[in-house]
Amino acid sequence: MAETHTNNADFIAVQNEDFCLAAEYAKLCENNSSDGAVVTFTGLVRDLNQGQRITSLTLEHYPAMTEKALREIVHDARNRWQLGRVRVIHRVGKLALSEQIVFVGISARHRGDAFAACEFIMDYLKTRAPFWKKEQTENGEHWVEAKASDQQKAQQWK
Amino acid sequence: MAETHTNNADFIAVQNEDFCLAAEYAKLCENNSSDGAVVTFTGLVRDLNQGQRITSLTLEHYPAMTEKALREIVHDARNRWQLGRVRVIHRVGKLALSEQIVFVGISARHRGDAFAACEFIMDYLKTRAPFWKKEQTENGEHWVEAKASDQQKAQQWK
Amino acid sequence: MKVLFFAQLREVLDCDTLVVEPEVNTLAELRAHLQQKGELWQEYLAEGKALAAVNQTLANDSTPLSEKDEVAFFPPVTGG
Amino acid sequence: MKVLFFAQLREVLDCDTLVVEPEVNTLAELRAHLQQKGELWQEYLAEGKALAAVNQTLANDSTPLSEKDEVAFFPPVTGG
Repeated sequence: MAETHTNNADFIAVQNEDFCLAAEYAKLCENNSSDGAVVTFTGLVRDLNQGQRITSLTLEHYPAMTEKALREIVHDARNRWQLGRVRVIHRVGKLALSEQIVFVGISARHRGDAFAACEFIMDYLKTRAPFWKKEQTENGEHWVEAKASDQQKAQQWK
Repeated sequence: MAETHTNNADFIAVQNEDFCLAAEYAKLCENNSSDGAVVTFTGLVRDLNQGQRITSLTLEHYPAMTEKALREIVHDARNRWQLGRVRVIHRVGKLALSEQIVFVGISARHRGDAFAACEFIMDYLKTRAPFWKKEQTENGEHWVEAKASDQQKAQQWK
Repeated sequence: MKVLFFAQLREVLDCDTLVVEPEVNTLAELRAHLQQKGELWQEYLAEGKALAAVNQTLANDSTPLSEKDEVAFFPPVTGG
Repeated sequence: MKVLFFAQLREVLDCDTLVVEPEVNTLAELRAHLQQKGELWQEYLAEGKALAAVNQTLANDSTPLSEKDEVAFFPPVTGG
């Protein structure tokens, strides 16, 4: 597990281990009476993707680049919105059905900033952070294809 | 505490007691391998509102109407987006600094639906659900004034 | 007809529930009727200042009323 | 110059790291140079098919290259 603090309020991790939403939420809230809004996103391994039944998936990444890419995305988000704390965790390795893949948690004074930044970070992560999914199905395994809809979502933030 | 299930996948509660994010998240996820995205919003009592230092607040509501109003808002959200499970909890009574006020949690197949519905429910709740906040400050207490920005946010969904 | 008041309205008018049987057909008429009760009622029940619900659903001035309805007046909501 | 390949590209080209010293000044030139290695390289390194990063930052064909750079080629990303 590798951790990087881009500033006191940011936490970015790329790791094999699972994460705990309650612990992440506690870190967003504790001794933080100035933020009235906390938004979290959790991405999980779902059973069906593009019509195929998934049994598990394997996440590969480019270790030297992943944290740097995530850090840049968080930095971008901070330039756009007034944010309190930001926590991003992305898992790599083999993940079973329903396992947690990714977490983005944001605290902010106001909810609009927290919602926008959380969705922005996910949209950018999906198109700019060097992770690749290989899905295992009953009929063998295959690399997941990038979705045009993810490109479009990311472009809407321009 | 009053609970209402508008359908198997909805949970709506208006209550004095605190809630636990981890428990809510577990209920959004358990035996739910079809949803790949979970978005949660938590609203907390912040120390500063419209320039005044807050020590606590009291939430009054219209008991016969609150759950009905929340149910209608969730129903609206379900008509707009493809959602899995929806959980909404709003507390009433006296709340100290940093206490949790409101929770909205959504699971969905895709993250776009979960983000949009979660923010929509909060924006509508802020303008349509009969809750009123009275803030206690060092200089006495006062009713919170409705914000024009909340009206504008709700109107943007039309 | 039962009329309820909440939050600041309840405090200012010093009234949480009123049972009235006025000859009114719409929310606008009930509002006007209640506004005759005094200066504070006149001011605080004004449209735009007080929201209203009929049978626990947000209503507007043209909403029809009948005897058994529960009507509520309250300030713009501030939950969440 | 170190060149890395990830995911499907690594598998198809059967290559995860390459150390090369070509006479190239831009990413476009490196791409063209590597595409000469064979049909699969030609196909899978095509612009639009493979993304590239120079020193761990997303790059485009006009990005300048120097000897000490770390270059990576990979398919469009699919994390999250």
